[in-house]
Amino acid sequence: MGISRPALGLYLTATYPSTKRFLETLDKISGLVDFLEIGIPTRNPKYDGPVIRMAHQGAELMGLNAVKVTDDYSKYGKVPVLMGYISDYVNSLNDVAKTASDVGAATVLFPDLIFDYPELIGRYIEVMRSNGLAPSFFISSKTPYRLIRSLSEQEPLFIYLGLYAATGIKLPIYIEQNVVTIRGVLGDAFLIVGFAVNSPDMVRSLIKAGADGVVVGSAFIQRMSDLNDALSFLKWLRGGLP
Amino acid sequence: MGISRPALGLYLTATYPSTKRFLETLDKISGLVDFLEIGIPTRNPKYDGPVIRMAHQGAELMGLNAVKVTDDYSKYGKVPVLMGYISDYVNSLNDVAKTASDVGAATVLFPDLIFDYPELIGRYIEVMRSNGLAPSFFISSKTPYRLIRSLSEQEPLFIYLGLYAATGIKLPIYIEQNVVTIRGVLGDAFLIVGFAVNSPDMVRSLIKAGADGVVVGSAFIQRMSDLNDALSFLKWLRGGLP
Amino acid sequence: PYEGESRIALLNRIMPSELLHQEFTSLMYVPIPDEVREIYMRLGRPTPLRRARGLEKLIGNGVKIYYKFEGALPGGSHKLNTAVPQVYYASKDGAKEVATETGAGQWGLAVSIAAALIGIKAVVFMTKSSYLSKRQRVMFMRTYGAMVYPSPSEVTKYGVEAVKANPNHPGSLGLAISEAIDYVLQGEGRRYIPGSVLEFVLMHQTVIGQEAINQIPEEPDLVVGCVGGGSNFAGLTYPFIGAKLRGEGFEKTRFLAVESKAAPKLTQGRYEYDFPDSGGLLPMIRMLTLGHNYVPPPSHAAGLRYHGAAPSLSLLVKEGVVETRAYTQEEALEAGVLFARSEGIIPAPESSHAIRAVIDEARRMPKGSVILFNLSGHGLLDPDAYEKVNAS
Amino acid sequence: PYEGESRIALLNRIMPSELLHQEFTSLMYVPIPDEVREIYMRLGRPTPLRRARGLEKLIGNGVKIYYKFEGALPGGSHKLNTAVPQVYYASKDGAKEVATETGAGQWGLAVSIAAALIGIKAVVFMTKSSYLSKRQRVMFMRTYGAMVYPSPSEVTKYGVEAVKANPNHPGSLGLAISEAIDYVLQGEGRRYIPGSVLEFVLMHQTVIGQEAINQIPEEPDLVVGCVGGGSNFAGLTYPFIGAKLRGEGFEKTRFLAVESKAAPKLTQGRYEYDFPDSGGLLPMIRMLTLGHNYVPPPSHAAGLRYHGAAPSLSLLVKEGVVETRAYTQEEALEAGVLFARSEGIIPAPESSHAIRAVIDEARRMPKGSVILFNLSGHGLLDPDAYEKVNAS
Repeated sequence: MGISRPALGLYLTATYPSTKRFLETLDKISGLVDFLEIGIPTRNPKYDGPVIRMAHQGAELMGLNAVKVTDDYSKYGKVPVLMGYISDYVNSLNDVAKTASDVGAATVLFPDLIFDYPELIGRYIEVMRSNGLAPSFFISSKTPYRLIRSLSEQEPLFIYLGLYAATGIKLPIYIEQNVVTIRGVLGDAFLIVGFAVNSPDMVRSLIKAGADGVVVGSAFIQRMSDLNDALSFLKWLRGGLP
Repeated sequence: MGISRPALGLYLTATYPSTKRFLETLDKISGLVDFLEIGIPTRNPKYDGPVIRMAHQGAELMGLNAVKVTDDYSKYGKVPVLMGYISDYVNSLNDVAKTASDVGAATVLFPDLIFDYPELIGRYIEVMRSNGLAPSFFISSKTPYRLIRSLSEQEPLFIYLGLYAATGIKLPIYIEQNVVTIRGVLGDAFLIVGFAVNSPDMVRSLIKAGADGVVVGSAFIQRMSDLNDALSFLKWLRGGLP
Repeated sequence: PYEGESRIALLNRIMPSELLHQEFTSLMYVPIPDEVREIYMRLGRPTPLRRARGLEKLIGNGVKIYYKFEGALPGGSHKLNTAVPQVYYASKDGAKEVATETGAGQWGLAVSIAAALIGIKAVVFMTKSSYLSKRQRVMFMRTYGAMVYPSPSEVTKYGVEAVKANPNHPGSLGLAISEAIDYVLQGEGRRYIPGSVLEFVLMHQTVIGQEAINQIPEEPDLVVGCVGGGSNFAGLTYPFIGAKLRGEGFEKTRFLAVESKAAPKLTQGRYEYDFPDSGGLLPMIRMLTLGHNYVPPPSHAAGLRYHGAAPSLSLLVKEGVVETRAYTQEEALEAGVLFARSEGIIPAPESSHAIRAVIDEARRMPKGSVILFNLSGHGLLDPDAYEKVNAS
Repeated sequence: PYEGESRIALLNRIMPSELLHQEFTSLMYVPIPDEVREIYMRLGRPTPLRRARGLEKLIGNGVKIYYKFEGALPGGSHKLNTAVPQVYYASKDGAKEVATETGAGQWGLAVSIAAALIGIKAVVFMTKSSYLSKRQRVMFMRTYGAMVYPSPSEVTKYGVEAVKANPNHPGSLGLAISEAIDYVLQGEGRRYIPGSVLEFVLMHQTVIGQEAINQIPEEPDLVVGCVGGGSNFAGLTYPFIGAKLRGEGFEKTRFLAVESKAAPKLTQGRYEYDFPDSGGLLPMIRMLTLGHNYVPPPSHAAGLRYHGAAPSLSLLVKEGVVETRAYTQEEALEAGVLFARSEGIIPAPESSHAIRAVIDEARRMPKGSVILFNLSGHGLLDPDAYEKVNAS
């Protein structure tokens, strides 16, 4: 169950701005995205910028309950992924994995796993596998090459490269250069990139640099007050795929 | 009229401690020295140490008058030489040369010629020659090699190397090393060395280092209060010649 | 503490863009621009790597000691290694001024020199207590053409407020940072540049270790440096540590980071997210820290008074790759005097901490062992430190 | 003035014997002992020869400027080049102590460093006015383990008499020399060593020019140095002048000696026999001199306040081989600031005189001309000099 290449993905925080609106959004985006990232609402979205922070604060439900508002995300996007901070689930990793499995997700991505809980990497992989899920890993441009290589040897569903220091905030970083370098280190593993993606040009150049998939989050959520506007934006972005 | 090799010379200040005693000394040293240096008494014996300074102060007569107390120094030493400071005779070089010629001296040595009156070197040579005398030059261990070479090309009677900074005062200088070096620069010119010579061992090692002649001054004058003592000292010194 | 826009977004407005890229680059090696390389060479790079034969003789057990002498640079410390590229990149952004904070003044002096050479203006906010006591450094910064303000100053709202709250405010590094950043935000053509802790600062400093690895004739058993924020230590050791971790030699080499007991984050700090500045204007980073509000006791080694250690260094310590040690000021300066008398160079009080560790380690190492340490600065601008030692 | 035994004979009792030999050696080259060579290397010899590209750009007419950086040595000046061999030879004589005088303290500092490295004691008589105003240098000398007395002191009869005559006696270099010599004569195992003027001092300093002649990639059209007693100027230029006079190259090279208008012996002095010390304890030498009782006006370039120039340099000036120039303190320090801002190094006030001449000469030389000068010291221990410039 891999993701198609090239792929556009969408990040949504579960039950933001309301359960109803969240489900409605899921409904409307089917066919527009190749994979879906569902954020588990948390009080401390530590790597997120202002827009997604606001989405966590504004979610109707918190934690895994928010995720469970539908029992099969694969209806909406070809490959659903849960996304949460492992700091919230250090003692209940299995609960998250079971929930993911229950709602039809293919993996749970923990962005803080290798930075803040590298000692849990082995356990994480085990829990994923034992729940019929694939592991997936979040890295930054500064993650050591050797660590990236050893992660890619775990046959993850994908490796996610955060392009900037936080979601939704651009910095003058040569992100294409970073993607080229990481691509070279990764081998064949599926490379998803994201953070502050907001134009088809950007999507195009990231794919060209070596990304297999690109995720949009803040730029879509920002537009959700007018869902049609958000959907046209998503279509416009999709035009960046080759 | 050259000086024999190897040679021992004696320096005396004219009319010290009295005309009578000076002449008596000259008389007694015949046969004991190969050449004779007669100092022209001056108020400012600038390169001299305490003993010879005292001899200048204690001379009965001053200047050329003191020298003229005999009309033929060659009676006493095979090759007589007058020695004076050119600073006293800048405007009367010819008088000194004529006096030298009159008293049978072979040259006039001016120790301060090349240090303080280098501009007079040409005139000095001319005056020597025109009075039937040979030039002679006083140098120090620090005199530039090229200057030494050009002086030795003037066919001087000798070149006199002052071994120390002043007559009669030893310093921890490797004088043999200096003599070896200067000998190498000089070529065939006759090399006299002096200043603070006071033992046959010293005479021996200076001749061995390359000197053709060695002069004693302060050490002899110091002993002149007992002329016999001074004469035995001179004989003892002579034992240093090979 | 910071309630305005995102601290990360703020970086775009205050820091030279190339530096932000370098902070997040995935390249293993970042090329040194030709212009920076030329200035490095003019200022004396490569710096000497020397054998401390006098100190060896003093210890007398046949241990060999090498040191890399960063004090050979103008200004007398390693700080120029990063001041030059930072000012260069600011000027590439079109900046006409760079602003920064300084405590004892070593960093401010380096920025002043770099700015003079590159031809832009340096504005330095110096903690008021240092401004009043370190007159020489202030004077030399001005000789290089820098504008130096005591902090709290009258030119930023943070300074004005601090004075209003306490007319005798002695200043703090955190306040000086806030003032420098505020100064940059007030006008066009200004950039803020930091002296330590950030990863690009450490990266610039690795020119020290890159040179040393080529200069040293044998593999060291021990590499030692002192730690304020971590840049001089990382600068010397990272190229060695990198090679070791990649299995490219130095298998038996140990690395020892030496700090002041006045700010013992490596030996007593917590490993957690904290602010690099006491004002909380900059994004949080994960590091060994005593807390951004930690107030260290006075120390002559002002460069070691920082509350945290650079994230990568903190991680290496946590992982056991780098060992740690803390010394008191007296222990360090005593070693500094020994070094001065045996090697002829008065070390900076900061560097004396490394020397103290070198002496203590050397004494218990077997004959033939090899130590390398970073003499990050000379002490000619720290007479007050040695005055005290002489008196005792 | 001196009515005791012969001044020349006195040398035997006060100075290291090998130095007296060197003063009168006929050798063209005197070998450097291995021990001295090793210390030279440990202290940073060869010193760098650098291209002053920033200063060149400032002048902007295509003249190339190189400088030899003696300030790279510990203590920050060329003085160590002779302090090391002098202390070494004193120790070879069995001396346990060396005594010397110092004015501003640069020489005293160099002797203190050399003595620490060689393991004997340094005793420094420092003119009282400098002792009180140059606290840093005093403190650093003590850090190196030296005993520093303000002169007039209570430990010699000259000091005691001077204080009796004038309780507020500010000291003078001449008095400090007399005190150092008297101190040496008072006890066993002591030697007096001088900082400039004597020919062996100049000879030791020629290590500068010997290195430079090998380092510089092209024949200079002009070689410049500042002159106090002449040792740093001679140190750089003599190897070039020697080669030129022997017809071994440098035919078109000019040599320019730059002095302070505070002590203009080269441009206004008489060529005559005079005492090197104002006390008249040492033998007279023939030199360009303002008279041994000359009292120079205060100057920050204290190293240039000496009343005479070394005999060989005086002769070279008299013979027209070396050209001369005098500048005021203000003219020199202005050039020092230009140099600091274009090259990153704050020059010693003394060296700034040379820099001023370099700038003035460069401006009227054709494109492609080559200048070499001696940056004899850095100015980090002379903050008072630059304080004044900044204020203006």
